[in-house]
Amino acid sequence: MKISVQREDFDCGAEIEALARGNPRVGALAAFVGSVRDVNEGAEVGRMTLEHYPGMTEKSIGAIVEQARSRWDVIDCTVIHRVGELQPTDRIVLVAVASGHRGDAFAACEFVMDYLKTRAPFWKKERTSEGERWVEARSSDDEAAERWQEVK
Amino acid sequence: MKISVQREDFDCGAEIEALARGNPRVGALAAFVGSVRDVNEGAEVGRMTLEHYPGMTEKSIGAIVEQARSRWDVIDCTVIHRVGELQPTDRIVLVAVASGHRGDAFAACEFVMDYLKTRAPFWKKERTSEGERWVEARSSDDEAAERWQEVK
Amino acid sequence: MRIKLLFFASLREQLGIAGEELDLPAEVSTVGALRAHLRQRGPAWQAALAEGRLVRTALNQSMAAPSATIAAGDEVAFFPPVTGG
Amino acid sequence: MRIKLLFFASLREQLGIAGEELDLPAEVSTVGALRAHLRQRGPAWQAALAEGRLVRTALNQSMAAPSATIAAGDEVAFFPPVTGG
Repeated sequence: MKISVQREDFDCGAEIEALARGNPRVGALAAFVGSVRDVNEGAEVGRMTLEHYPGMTEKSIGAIVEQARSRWDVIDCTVIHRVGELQPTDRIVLVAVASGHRGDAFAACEFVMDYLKTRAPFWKKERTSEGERWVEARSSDDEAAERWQEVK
Repeated sequence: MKISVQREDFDCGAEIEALARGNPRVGALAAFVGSVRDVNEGAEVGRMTLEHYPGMTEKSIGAIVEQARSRWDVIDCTVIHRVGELQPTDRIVLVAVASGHRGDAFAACEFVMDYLKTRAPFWKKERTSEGERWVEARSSDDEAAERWQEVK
Repeated sequence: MRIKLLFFASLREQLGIAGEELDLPAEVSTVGALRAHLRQRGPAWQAALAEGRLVRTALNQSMAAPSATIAAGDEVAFFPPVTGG
Repeated sequence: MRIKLLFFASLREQLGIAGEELDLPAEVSTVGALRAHLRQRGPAWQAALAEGRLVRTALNQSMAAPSATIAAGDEVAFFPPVTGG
């Protein structure tokens, strides 16, 4: 299991290679690569800045990967998430899961990605044509689901 | 859209790079890499041979990719499937889908993979400790679903 | 009429032939009728294309039902259920 | 007791502080009480940590409810709802 939160870019091919290399139990590898788009909810986006909570971010990703391992056949897993200044077309995140079976690989990969997108301690600040803005948490469903975490 | 059925190995990293490169509309890329395992349904497997129906295989993959495009936000897609002699740890297949959104990327990638695994004209011959055998189609569900294709 | 026949995988091995050009009698006009016609070639054909056996057929590279009509120049393929990659 | 405080994202910017060491009065023993305690520091704190505002809290790097008890040496972080990568 490899978990990294870093400013530097990463090499998808090398990471995927490293994950499956030479292990004849690995029949399936599912990977997801997220990158910065030039639009978000209608507004044009230039640069953005990703902030995280050093320590907690890595720890919480580790916990979610362990949860994925307990639910699906996960032989190995790599999660790399960038922070700092990023611009459109820059890679943000890689999640790659090696498994014996394709259903497990897809499910675990999507599960970890969903966590990263909705629960992991990352905050996004976008620079649009109207200036900088911290992105607001979107869905009210999501807020409902997280209500137990709320400090009133 | 790139579709290739080939004997040669492929470079996952280069293919994934090529798919998303420089397109700021691509926010999500889901990829699947299948490789040969050393077991299948309990038996140890050494080499295997994949046969296909040249022409029909490419054509039918093209049709399924078009179907995926009509159902999900698919900006671009690469499908590479190897045929011929393969051995454990060899890569067999790559499906990579570039999209604006992660849900669409995952769904389209899994959809195309499911087709390749259950419907595309490929046949597998395994060399096990007990000799060579053509792999039999597995699930009776699957046979039921395909009954319309059956010649009685 | 002249058609092209193809066989794949275990069927190809059993029949010892990957493909051939064939002149079809006028009364053999569907995929199902062609399968019955080929069974008359001898024991190996009788066994490989036996009625009870799961054999798939493609007509011009699309999956075809027994009722599909064959025309001159068509490509007809017989093969076992596919087993994926 | 002495604890470590951290602030992230828009909250960090509003308060103009990323973190500090703090000596907590004995009566402030929960995450919720700490939030109320910090509001008394002035208008910026009052606004940033206002009751109606969605503010998340982590205690020792795990998400924590207002009722969570703080102990000496703990790390308490305040931040807006996360917005993903």
